[in-house]
Amino acid sequence: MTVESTAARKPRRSAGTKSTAGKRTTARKSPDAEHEPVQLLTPEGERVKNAEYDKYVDDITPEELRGLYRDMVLTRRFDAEATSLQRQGELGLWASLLGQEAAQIGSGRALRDDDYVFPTYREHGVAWCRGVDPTNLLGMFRGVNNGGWDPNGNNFHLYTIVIGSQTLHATGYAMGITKDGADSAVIAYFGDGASSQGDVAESFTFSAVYNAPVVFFCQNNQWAISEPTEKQTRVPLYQRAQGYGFPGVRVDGNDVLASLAVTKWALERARSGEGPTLVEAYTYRMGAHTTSDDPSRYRGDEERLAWEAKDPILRLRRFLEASNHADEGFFAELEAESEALGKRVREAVRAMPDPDHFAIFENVYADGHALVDEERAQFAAYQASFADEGV
Amino acid sequence: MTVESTAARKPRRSAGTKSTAGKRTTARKSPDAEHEPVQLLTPEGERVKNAEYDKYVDDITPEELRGLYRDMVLTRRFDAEATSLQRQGELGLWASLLGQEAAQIGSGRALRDDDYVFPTYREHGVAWCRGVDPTNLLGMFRGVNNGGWDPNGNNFHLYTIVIGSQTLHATGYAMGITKDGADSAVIAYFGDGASSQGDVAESFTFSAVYNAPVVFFCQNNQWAISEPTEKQTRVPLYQRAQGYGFPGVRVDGNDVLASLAVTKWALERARSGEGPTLVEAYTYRMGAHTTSDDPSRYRGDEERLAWEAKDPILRLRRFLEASNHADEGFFAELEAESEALGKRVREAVRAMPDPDHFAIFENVYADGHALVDEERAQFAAYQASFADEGV
Amino acid sequence: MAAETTKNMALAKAINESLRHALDADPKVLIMGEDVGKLGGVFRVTDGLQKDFGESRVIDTPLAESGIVGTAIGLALRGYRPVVEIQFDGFVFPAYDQIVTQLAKMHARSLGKVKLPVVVRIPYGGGIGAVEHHSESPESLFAHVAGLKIVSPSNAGDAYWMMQQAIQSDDPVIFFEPKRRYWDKGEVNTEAIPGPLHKARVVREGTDLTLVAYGPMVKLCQEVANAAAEEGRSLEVLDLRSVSPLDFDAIQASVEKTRRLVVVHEAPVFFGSGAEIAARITERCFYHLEAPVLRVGGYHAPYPPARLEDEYLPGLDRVLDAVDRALAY
Amino acid sequence: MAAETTKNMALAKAINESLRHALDADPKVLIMGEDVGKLGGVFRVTDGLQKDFGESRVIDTPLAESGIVGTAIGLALRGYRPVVEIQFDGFVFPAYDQIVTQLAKMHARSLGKVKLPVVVRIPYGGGIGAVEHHSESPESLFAHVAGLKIVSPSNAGDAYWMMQQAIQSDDPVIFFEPKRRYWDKGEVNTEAIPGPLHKARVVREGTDLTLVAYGPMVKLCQEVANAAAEEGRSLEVLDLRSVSPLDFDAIQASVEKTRRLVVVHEAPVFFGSGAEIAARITERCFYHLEAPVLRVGGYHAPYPPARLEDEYLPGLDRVLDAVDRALAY
Ligand SMILES: Cc1ncc(C[n+]2csc(CCOP(=O)(O)OP(=O)(O)O)c2C)c(N)n1
Ligand SMILES: Cc1ncc(C[n+]2csc(CCOP(=O)(O)OP(=O)(O)O)c2C)c(N)n1
Ligand SMILES: [Mg+2]
Ligand SMILES: [Mg+2]
Repeated sequence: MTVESTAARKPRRSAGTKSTAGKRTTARKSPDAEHEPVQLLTPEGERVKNAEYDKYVDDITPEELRGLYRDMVLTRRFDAEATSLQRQGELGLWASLLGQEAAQIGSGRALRDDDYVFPTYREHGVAWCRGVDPTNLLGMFRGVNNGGWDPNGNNFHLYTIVIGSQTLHATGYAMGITKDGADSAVIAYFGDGASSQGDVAESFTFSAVYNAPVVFFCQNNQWAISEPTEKQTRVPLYQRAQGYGFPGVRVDGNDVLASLAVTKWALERARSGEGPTLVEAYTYRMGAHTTSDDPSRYRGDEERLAWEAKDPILRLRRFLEASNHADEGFFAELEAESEALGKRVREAVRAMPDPDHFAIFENVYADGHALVDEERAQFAAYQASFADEGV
Repeated sequence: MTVESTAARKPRRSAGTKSTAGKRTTARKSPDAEHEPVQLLTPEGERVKNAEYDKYVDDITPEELRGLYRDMVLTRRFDAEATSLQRQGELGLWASLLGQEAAQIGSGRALRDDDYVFPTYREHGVAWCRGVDPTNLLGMFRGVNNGGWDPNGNNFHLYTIVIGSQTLHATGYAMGITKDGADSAVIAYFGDGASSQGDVAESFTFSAVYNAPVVFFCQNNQWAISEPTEKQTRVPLYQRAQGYGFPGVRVDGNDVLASLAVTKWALERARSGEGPTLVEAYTYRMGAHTTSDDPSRYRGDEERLAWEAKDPILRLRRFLEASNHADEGFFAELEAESEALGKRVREAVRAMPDPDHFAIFENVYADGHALVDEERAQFAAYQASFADEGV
Repeated sequence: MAAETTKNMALAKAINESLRHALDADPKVLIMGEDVGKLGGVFRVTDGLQKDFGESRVIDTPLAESGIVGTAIGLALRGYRPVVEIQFDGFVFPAYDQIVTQLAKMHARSLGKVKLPVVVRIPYGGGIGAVEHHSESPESLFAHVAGLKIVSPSNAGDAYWMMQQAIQSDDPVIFFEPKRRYWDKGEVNTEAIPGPLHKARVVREGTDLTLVAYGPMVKLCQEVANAAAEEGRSLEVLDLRSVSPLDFDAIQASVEKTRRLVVVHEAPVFFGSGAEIAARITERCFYHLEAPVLRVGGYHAPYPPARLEDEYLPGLDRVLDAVDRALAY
Repeated sequence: MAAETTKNMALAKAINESLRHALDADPKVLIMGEDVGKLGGVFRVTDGLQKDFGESRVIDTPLAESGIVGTAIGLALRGYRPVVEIQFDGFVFPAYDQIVTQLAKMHARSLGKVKLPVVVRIPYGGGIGAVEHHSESPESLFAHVAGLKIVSPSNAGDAYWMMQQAIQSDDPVIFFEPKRRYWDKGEVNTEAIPGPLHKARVVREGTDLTLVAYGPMVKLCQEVANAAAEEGRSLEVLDLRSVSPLDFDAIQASVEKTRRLVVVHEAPVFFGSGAEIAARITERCFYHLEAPVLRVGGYHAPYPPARLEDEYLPGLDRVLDAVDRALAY
C-alpha cells in the first residue's frame, strides 16, 4: 500500500482539508448563490415579470392571493404554537417550518385534490393545504402515535423520518398513476441534506426511466441540521436532474407566487406525460433544526438576519397592501383567526389522551400473526396480575 | 385513494406501457447513439485528430502501441481460455470481457503503479495491466476462494460482485490519498447497470464534496444481463456527472488509444487537485453476461454483428500494419505467446488444489473470535470421528 | 386451469404457474425485478410472463434493489400488489432499509390505514456451486423484524399455493425460494384447498426424535429420517414452511411426543432460527425434553467458496451426528 | 492524561475523552459522520474534536449512511482507522449492505490480506421519549453476521476503555452506545489496564439466579437484584459487554452455580440475543438448569410511540416477574 508521508507533498485543495475558521461562521456564502432563482415577487413585495412562469399565476384573483397569505400566516401561527407546546412539555419534539412557508404553501396550493403528496417531517404547510387537521400532525411529536392521519383521506402520506425514503414511494405511486391511465401527479418533498441519499438518486433513475408523473420538490433551506449545503454538493442542487434526463429549476422558495407558478408548471409536465421534474426551492430554515437543536453552535446571526429581510409572509403583505388587494379588516380578522387556531391546537394537544397500552400490539400485521397474539395475551395476563394485587 | 379506471383516460407515454415487440429485438437503437464519443482510431484503423486528447498519446512509441496490441490479444486469449475451462467443468462460472479489451487496456495502461484500481468482476484486462497473474483471477470462478490475490500487491482491489459497492471504497481510498498529501489517483470501474445503484450516486456526491482524486470508469457495454441501457437511463450516462459538479466524457471504448488518452486526462485532473471525473466507455459485451447466461433470449444477432465490425483488436492491428509499426514476425510471436499463455492458464487451473476444509474458519476475523474457535474445534472433532471410523 | 388439476412439475415451474395465475386473476398484481422480463429471470421463474402480460405488468427494473422495493411500496399504496424479485439472496441488502423501516412498519405507522401487500421473492441458500453472495440464507435478519412475514416452501406443491397465499396476504411477505430445489419435481394440485400459510406440516411421523426444517433442508431431513430408520430409529420430520410466525404449537406437539428436537437450517447457527426455536420450545416443553434442543446449521463464517460448501452446509452425516448426540442423552 | 487518572464523568463524555485520546495517539484515526463536526454530534459525543483536530480528521459527511460506511472502508484500505457515527439506531439500515457484504467479509474475501479496522458507533435503545427510528436495538441483525464484532458498554469506565480497544482492533466493531445512559456518571480510570474487550463481568454476585444483560439493561438488572435482595433473593448479575462473541463461558460458570437464568434486552425477544443465549446455555448446562432460560425483551412489534415505551421496554416489574417465574420451577 502506498501511503506517502504528509510532509512530502503539498496537500491538494479539498473541502476536507481546508482550515476551520473559528467556532461560528459569519455570512457564509453558499457555493451557488450566483444562480438566480425564479422570482415573481421581490422581498419588497414588487411583482416582477417572468416570461416563462407568469402564465401560471396570471389569472390569480385577489381572493386567492389573500388565501395564500392566510395559509402562510396560519401555518406560521400553528408552527409557533407547536414550538411553544414543546417548551411546555406537551410535545416531545417539534420540527419548525419557520421561513419555509412560501415554498410549502406555494407548492401545496398548486396541487389538485387527486394529486398525491409524499412529505418529509417538516411539511406542515403542505399538510395545511391538503386539509389535514393540524392537530393530527402533533400526535407523533407528542409520542402518542407514529403517524396520526389517514394518508388516503387527503392524499397526503405520513411523515417519513428516514431521510429520502419517501422519494421512492412517490415514484412508485406515480408509476401506478401511469398504469391506471390517470392524469394526476405526485409531489415528493425532501431537503438539501436528503439529496445525498442513494434512495433519492434511485428515485430519479426510476422516475426518468418510467417517465413517472412526479415532481421532486427539494426545499434547500441551506442546512441539514448543522451541515451547510456545501457538505452535500458543490453545484446547485437543481442541476442534479439534468444528469438523469429531466429538467431542474431553482425557484425563490420565499416567494409564494413563484413557488406556486413553478410547481404548477412542473405538475403540468407530469400530467401531460412529460415525466419528472426537480424543483429546488431556495429558502432558509429560520429556526433550529428541531426543538432539540442549538443552531448557535454552528451558525451565526448575520445569515439569519439576511434571510429575515426576505421573509415570505412580509413580502406578500407588502404586495397585498400596495396593490390594495387586502385591507385592515382582512389582516385584523386573520389575526383573530390565528389566535383561535393557536387556542384550538393548544387545547386539542392538551386533551390528547395517551394511547391504550394494547396499541403496542395493534396493526403490526393486517392479517394477524400468531406471536403477536401470544404476546398480547401474555401482556394482558401480566397487566391483570397487577390489577389482582390491587396495584 | 384515487384509482381511476384504466379505460377512462388515455394512457401517458411511458417506457413501462409501450408494447412488447416479439421475443427478440433487432437492431435496437440506443437512446444515446447520437452522442459521438471521443475517438482517435476509427474501426478501419485510421488515426483521427482530436485537438483535446491527442496530446495524451502524441508521444506514444511504436513499441508502446505494439504493447497495447499485445495486452489486448493476450487478454482475449486468456478470456477465451477461461470460457472454455468453464465449459470443461474446471470453473463454475466465467464473466467474459470479450469486446471490452480496448476500454480495459486503454484505461489500465493510463495508470501509474501508485494508482489504485477498484474493479467489478469483469476487469480481467485491467488486472493484466496491473500485473495480477491471470491464474489468480480464476480462483473465485473455480470456487476455491472468494478473491485470490493481495490487493496491495498490485494496487488492484479484489473483484466486487455486489453491484456498485466498490465505487464508495474507491472514493474513500481517494479521500485517503488527499489526506496523505499524495498525488496518486484511484480508478473505479462499474457498468451501465451499476449506474442505477444508490451507492454509485453516493460515491459521486462524496467524491465531489471532498474533491477526491478518483476516476469513475463506466464501461457501458449496452447490457446489464438482459436489460439494455434504456432500462437504466434516458440520457447518455456520461452526462450523469455534471449534476454532481464534475465533468463526464464519453469515449469510444473499442478504441484503445482514445481510452488511454481520455483516462490519462482524467487521471491528470485527479492528480492536480481537480477532483473526480466520469468516463463513459461506450463499448459492447460481445458474449453472454456470464457462462450461465443465454443472450439469445433477449437480443438479436444484428446488434452483435454491427459491433463486431468495430472490434477493438482488429482496428489496432489495421493501424499497426498500415503504419508499419508491426511486422509479420511480431504477430507470429504474439500468436505463440498467446498459445503459451492459454496452456499455462489451463495447466494452472487444473492443478489448482481444493482448499483445506479448515479454510472455512480462517480469516473470519483478524484478531480471533471465541465462537469461531469453538466451531473450528467442533469441526475438527467431527472430522476426526470419521477418521476414527476409517471412513 | 381445466379438468386436469394435478400436474407434476419442478418447483421453479410451480412458482411460475402460480405467478401466472395471480397475474391472470387480479389486474393489480405486478411482477418487478432485474431481468424478469424477456429473460424470465436468471432461474426462469418468470419465464414467458412478460410476453403474455406485457411490460406494464411484468417490469424489468433499473439495477437498484432499494429502488425496486421502494417503488413497489409506492405502487402498493396506489392499490397494486407487486411481487418483487431479488435476483439472489446476497443482493437483498441494498433494499434492507426499505424493507425494515418502510415495508415492515408502514401499516403500523398508519394505525392500520394503509396496507402493503408486497411479496419479496428471494432465491436463497447454497448447494449450487455459485460464487460469493449467491448462496446465503438471511432469513433470520428478516424474522427479527416485526411487520414482515417470512415463508419458505420445500416442494413444488407448497411453492404453488404458498405463493398464491403470499400474494393474497395484505401483509408484506418475504418469500424465500430454495434455489437448489428449483429443479426438483413434485405434484401440484391447482384446485386443492390449501391449509393456512403459516402452519407447519408433519412430513413424516416418528416417535424417537423430531427434526424440524424449512425450505431446502426439508428434503435433507427426510433423507436423514430414512437413513435413521435403517438403523431402527423413528424420526418425525416437520416442515415448518413459515419462519415468521413460527408454528410453535406444531413443534411443541411433536416434541411432547418424541422428547427430543434437532433443528436444521443452512443459515449460520449463531442467532439463527434454531436459537429461537430452541429457546421457546425449551420453555414450553421443559419437563418433556430428554435432551437439549440441538442445532445444525452454517458456521459463524462467511459463506465459503463453492469447493467448501459441502463442508459448510448441513449434510446427512452432520444431521445424523446431531441426532445421535440428542439420542445419547 | 496526567497524574490524576480517575475521573468521574458521564458516559457520553467518557466516549468523547476516549475518541480524543485515540485521535491524539494515532494520526490514522478519523471521526466521520453527520453533524460530528461543529455541532459535536446530536449527543455531543464528538464535542470539540473538530475544533482541536481539524476538518481533515473529524469529518462532517454528506447525509448518506451507505456512503459513510463505504468511504470508511476505502479509507481503511488506505491505512486509516475510521470511527464512524450513525446518528441514531434506526438510520443504520441504509448502510446495512456495506456493513454486511463488504465491511464484514472483506478480510475473509482477501484471505486475510486486508484488514478493516473500522468502528461503527451507534447510539441505540429507547427510554428517551423520542420519535420513531430513534429508539431501536438492532444488535441481533449484526450479531448473526460473521466478520463483525458487537459490543455495548453499560457504564462510563467501560465506555472509555472499550472504545479504545474497539479502535485498536483490526476487525470491524459495531459499537452500540446505550443512549439513555449517556448522562449517567461513573468512574473512568484512564490508566487502568483493562481486561479483554469480549469478556463478560460479574457486576453483582448471587446464588439463586443469574441475570444477564448488556448496555442499557445492566443498570436495570442491578436495580432488579437490589429489589430482589429485599425479598431475600440473591441474584447474580452479569454485564455481557460483548454480543459477538458472547462470553458463554462466563454465563455457564454463573449458571452452574445459580441454576437459573434470565436474559434481559431491549431488542425484541423473537430472534434476539436471548434466543442464542438460551439455546447455547441450555445445551451447555442441560443438567444444571432447574428452570428454562427465560427472556425479557421487546415485543414483536415496531418500537412504539414514546408514550407507550414504558410498557414496551423491560422494566423492574417485568424482570422481577420473570425472576419469580424462573424461581417457581
Ligand atoms: C437516514 C437518516 N439519517 C439521518 C437522519 C437524522 N436526520 C434527521 S433530519 C436530518 C437533516 C436533514 O436535512 P435536510 O434533508 O436538509 O432537511 P431539513 O431538516 O433541512 O428540512 C438528519 C441528518 C435521518 N432522519 N435519516
Ligand atoms: C446488488 C446486486 N444486484 C444484482 C446483482 C446481479 N447481477 C450481477 S451482474 C448484473 C448486471 C450488471 O450489469 P452492468 O453493471 O452493466 O455490468 P456488466 O455485467 O454489463 O459488466 C446483475 C444484475 C448483483 N451482482 N448485485
Ligand atoms: Mg435542509
Ligand atoms: Mg453492462
